[in-house]
Amino acid sequence: MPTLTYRDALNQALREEMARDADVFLMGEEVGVYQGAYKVSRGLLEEFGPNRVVDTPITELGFAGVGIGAAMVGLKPVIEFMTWNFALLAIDQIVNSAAKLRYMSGGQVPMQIVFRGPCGAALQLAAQHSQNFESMYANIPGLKVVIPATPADAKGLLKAAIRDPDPVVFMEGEMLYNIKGEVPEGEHVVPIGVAEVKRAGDHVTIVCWGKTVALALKAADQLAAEEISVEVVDLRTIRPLDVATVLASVRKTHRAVVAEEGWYFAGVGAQVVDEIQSQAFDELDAPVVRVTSADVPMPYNKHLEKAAKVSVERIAAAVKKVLYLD
Amino acid sequence: MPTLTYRDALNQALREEMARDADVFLMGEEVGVYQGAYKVSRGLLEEFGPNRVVDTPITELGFAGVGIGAAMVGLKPVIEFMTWNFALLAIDQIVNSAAKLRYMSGGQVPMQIVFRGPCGAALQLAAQHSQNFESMYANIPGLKVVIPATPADAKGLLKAAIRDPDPVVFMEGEMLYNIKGEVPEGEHVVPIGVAEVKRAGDHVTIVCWGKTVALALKAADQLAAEEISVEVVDLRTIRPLDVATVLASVRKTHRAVVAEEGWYFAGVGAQVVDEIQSQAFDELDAPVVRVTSADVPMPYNKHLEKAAKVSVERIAAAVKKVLYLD
Amino acid sequence: MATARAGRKADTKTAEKYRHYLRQMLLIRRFEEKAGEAYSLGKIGGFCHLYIGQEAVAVGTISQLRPDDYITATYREHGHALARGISARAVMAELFGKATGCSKGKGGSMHLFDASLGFLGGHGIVGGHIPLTTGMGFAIKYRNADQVAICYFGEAAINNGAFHEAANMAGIWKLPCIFICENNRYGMGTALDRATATWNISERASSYDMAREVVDGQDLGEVMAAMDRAVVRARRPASPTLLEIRTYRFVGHSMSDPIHGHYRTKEEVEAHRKRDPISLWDDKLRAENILDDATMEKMDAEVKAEVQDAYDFADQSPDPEPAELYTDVYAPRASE
Amino acid sequence: MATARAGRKADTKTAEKYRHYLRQMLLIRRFEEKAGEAYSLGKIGGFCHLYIGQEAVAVGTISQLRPDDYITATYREHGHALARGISARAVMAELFGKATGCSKGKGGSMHLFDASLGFLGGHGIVGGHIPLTTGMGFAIKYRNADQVAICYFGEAAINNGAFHEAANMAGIWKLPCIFICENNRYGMGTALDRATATWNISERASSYDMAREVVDGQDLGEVMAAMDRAVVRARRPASPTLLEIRTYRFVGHSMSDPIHGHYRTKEEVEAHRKRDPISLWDDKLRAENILDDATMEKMDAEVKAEVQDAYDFADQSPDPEPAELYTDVYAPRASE
Ligand SMILES: Cc1ncc(C[n+]2csc(CCOP(=O)(O)OP(=O)(O)O)c2C)c(N)n1
Ligand SMILES: Cc1ncc(C[n+]2csc(CCOP(=O)(O)OP(=O)(O)O)c2C)c(N)n1
Ligand SMILES: [Mg+2]
Ligand SMILES: [Mg+2]
Repeated sequence: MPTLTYRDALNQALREEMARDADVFLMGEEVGVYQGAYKVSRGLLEEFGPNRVVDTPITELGFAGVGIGAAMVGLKPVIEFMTWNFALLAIDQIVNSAAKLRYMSGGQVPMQIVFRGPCGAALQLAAQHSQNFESMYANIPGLKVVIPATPADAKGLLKAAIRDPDPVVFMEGEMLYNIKGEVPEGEHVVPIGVAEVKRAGDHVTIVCWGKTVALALKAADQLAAEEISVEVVDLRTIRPLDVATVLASVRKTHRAVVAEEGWYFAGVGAQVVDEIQSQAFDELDAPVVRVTSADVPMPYNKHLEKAAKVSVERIAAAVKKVLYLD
Repeated sequence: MPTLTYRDALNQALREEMARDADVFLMGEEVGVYQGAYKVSRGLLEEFGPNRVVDTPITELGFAGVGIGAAMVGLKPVIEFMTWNFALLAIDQIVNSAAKLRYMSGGQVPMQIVFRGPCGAALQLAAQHSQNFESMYANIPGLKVVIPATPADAKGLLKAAIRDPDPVVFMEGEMLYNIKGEVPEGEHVVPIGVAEVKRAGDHVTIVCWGKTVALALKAADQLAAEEISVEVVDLRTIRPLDVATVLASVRKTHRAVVAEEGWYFAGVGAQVVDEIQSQAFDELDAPVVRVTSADVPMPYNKHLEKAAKVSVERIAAAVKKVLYLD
Repeated sequence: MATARAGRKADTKTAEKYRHYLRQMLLIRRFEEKAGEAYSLGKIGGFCHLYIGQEAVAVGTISQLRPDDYITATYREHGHALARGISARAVMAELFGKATGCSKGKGGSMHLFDASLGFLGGHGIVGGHIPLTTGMGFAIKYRNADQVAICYFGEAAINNGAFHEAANMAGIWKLPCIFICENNRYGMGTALDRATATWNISERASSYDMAREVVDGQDLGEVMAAMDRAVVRARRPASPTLLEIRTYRFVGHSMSDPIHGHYRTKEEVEAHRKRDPISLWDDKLRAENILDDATMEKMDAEVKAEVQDAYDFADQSPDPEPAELYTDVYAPRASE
Repeated sequence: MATARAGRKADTKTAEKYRHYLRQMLLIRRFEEKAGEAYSLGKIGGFCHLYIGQEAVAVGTISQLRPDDYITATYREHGHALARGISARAVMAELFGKATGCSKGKGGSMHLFDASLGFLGGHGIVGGHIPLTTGMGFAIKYRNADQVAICYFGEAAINNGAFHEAANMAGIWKLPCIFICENNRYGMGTALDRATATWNISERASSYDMAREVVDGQDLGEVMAAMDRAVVRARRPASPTLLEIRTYRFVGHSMSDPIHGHYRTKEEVEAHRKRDPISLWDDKLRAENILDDATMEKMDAEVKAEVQDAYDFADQSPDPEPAELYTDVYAPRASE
């Protein structure tokens, strides 16, 4: 199987889906001439032309709305936000138009659209450029929310998102674009709404997604040396949440840690905790422990930033805490 | 003590604070000549003049930003959103400017500002006009989030919010404007960050806020007839959350229901569940049960709408469930 | 497009069309009066924004469209829905929240839809549908088709960033969009000049390299003529237009707003009522000798019956099944 | 405000001022070169947007302000911060993320602040600070004061709804705001005409009843003169202005963007480099006989030393205390 970066896996998914379906187009800032701010769309303008790879003005509200309008009449837009931080300007269109038009119209209006772009902190980009918003979008009925952690899932989930008849919020990790992994060629579609056990284990379940998956796997490696066997569940889709896979794991390990890049208050992790406690209360041998980013706007200074972020150490410590080993 | 509506209690708070501090002004759509879309600002234009009661164009992003800019140079704006539904257009300014400027500037920039307006569903206003967003704002460090349930709290919390040196997201219940209650005259300030036990009880704790408080109290009344003693904790402030009061109650009752008007996924209720399970795990005799609105965009039809909303019956049923009486 | 001019006798086909437009305006008027009544009786809930006084805008503009063109509007869209040909029954039933409504009772007054007629809502966030329409224009160009996408919005919406961002894209990409600003002088209780820095709204088009026109919205003929020109520009090769159509709402902003009060005087409303679009058109048709008392009486009776029938239909229609609460949130799965 | 004109000999005070402006531009240039170096060495992280080529805009406009006026800018604001008088040490230390930085190391390159100088950021969301500045203008009017609030933004930001909404309010309320659009022809890799429907950006002011001017941003004298006129309009009785200042960035969008490549050619950049604002001003001063080789050499040496000192200061400064992670999220409590 070829080894690709996460970036190129996304690029491959876009290229294949655009070749497969003439109704799919890509729109956003710098996706064309500039080849993408993060080069996810490299080469697509040359391959598909300016009608299907559309550079926009810096008007997130406007071009999100343009995409939604095009979806209302049957096109299948992929709207790239340069980062999800800027998409707050467009959230009205995503929440009030994309998520609701099918319902308000009594089922008449199609809404096959993907909103995608990088989320979360990279390195020293400071407060306005280092945010996770999956909990906001996942709160909204009418949306689906997907966050791939590996190159293979990046390709497979983006292909699924583009083919999905509903609006999909697709969040990529800016720090993941360069990671490499094996990616199946051609028709590789990872179903939306299905989590994956990325590592099997017996003592503790770590529920994670996006950037925390690699951290959790590393923590699991370290802990293995201390004879602690960790199961790592990558949610992959946040909404609809694959509760069954989470519960199956917790019923086996009886202990859970949730590791999330975002802020703690009403984060996705809180929902995961609620699902576990409400459906597997008697299976739990300890309260679920959450690991999140520090509850502050992200500072610029690199040491402060590092301290604010979720780390392998903090995840490992949480595992020990849930095992009462701390 | 005089009896006032929730609306007039808010009006009184605004009037008193504007009289008390010349830096406080009110800005928003229809707050002046029209006397407020929901008449919360009735009479203020006449009393304080157009410099301090400012009608704006329909530009939520713009006038939220104008308020934030004024706060950056020391004024204390109260920004009215006609409803919080429309504030999604302004959320970028609230999250990326108001919540972060103090931090990004290393503490140099003041941000004494209140954003307020009605939230949640009224009657048959359909999907775009019937939403709760407290979980979105409460996710953000740098913001405070306040939701009063009674006329007295409406007055006391609004006064506290206006005097608070930080940005406060203040959500009013559109369906609460007409409710009546005793409201202390003059200096009545309810501290931010302090929950209140609105009814004492022994068997189950209901955690609630805003519109669900009255429903919870009614449910408690009904259940009392069945010899079920319910304690009702009104959070009043969502962020910072008064975890101590919640835990104290749960340590007494050992069972909890969380009743929230918003959607379930990563709602505020999920956070409350997490606080309880992580800090009072061994005190719980049953998993915490949540009651939320149906996970759909709000339908227009009145029967469907009623079915979608949290009700006394659904709360009472949750109490029985948590007591294993169902 | 010829407009009705006094003195000249229109040919039979034109005369018929002109009478049809009169009938459409009358239908909207009577429909809205009935809706107001039904609202007072509690048959209609929520917000309800009537279109009385502005009928010539919807009828005049929509008369120039093809069946495959796309339309979006605001929450004040009963008139546009009727002008586009959604039946009075389906619209009234939607206002009543019934399963037979054009949005199955889930949308209500502010969210009327009929995708088969290209009538794509009824939107409640001021300005929000302007980018959507621009996206429909984009889709038309993408498909190399020659439809037109139009949207209606109030003069207050022109201050919203959504208009500006969308208009700029329509301008750069030369999209087949017509932006119809119904300038009825007030956004709720805020007069135009208190919210908008320049009085001549249509000039904002010049920021976006877009054609513009100011139109007398009480004069159906003028509206049709200006819209015809805009449609010609939009069809192919495409280019967008901003039409500022000056009109007036004879009623309150919504059912909870009195006709006059804090923000406008009775005198002002009375003065504007003198330029009722229906009587102006009625006058023109009579001057052209294509309308007489008998025809008019018959038409009014028909329209009233149609509206009463719609009311009865709506009243007797069933509510949506309880299970409908959970449908249409997502697309039905392939197996369904 | 007089601008430097060839042949006429300026008085001593003016001559001194003019040389000071040259020094400021030179300081910015050398500072930015050093910042670029430090970035390559990994001393500066994150995004870093240099101002090389645009120096006359910041220096020329800020020269016309009073110390109590308010200023906001984008992420490309090192030059404005220096022109306003934040020390090179404090700016460089902020770029290094140090506790001695003007934002205590928490803001970084994109978020420079010095409230004591009315320098209110450094903002990272395109267009986001335009309403903020409008709010400062509102506050000035509210207090019946005669300050001025100005903001800088790129030509790409003019398409964002935030500009439009803010400009409209500044127009209705006649606020003392100056909106300075630094038109450097590109928003990242997107050329002006691919993103903006009309070429003449300043014309957008006419939608908001706002004065406007197009200014040659490479000519410090022109910039000062236009800004002087704008400040006069803004002081009292207040009215806003949109200044479109045409300039060019000689470097990439940020440190990760090459100077030329996908979106512009080497030839284009070379051609623009010929109108370097520093050499143009240097030429003028020499033509006026108020600058000679010796002065210039001395000035450059001083500036280089100042920048090196800033670098050393930044390099040797301590990082913020770990506890700083949690301060400044909220206001310190009264007891603190
Ligand atoms: C973004 C947003 N802000 C506020 C409102 C509340 N609102 C509904 S209609 C309206 C006035 C709109 O006026 P105009 O655009 O002139 O249209 P008209 O009602 O006159 O037809 C307002 C403020 C809204 N629906 N959306
Ligand atoms: C709302 C938003 N969208 C996108 C970005 C990413 N971005 C940063 S700078 C920039 C280009 C801005 O160009 P312009 O306004 O002309 O200013 P310049 O960089 O040329 O000074 C973009 C797209 C952002 N910071 N904010
Ligand atoms: Mg209007
Ligand atoms: Mg630029």
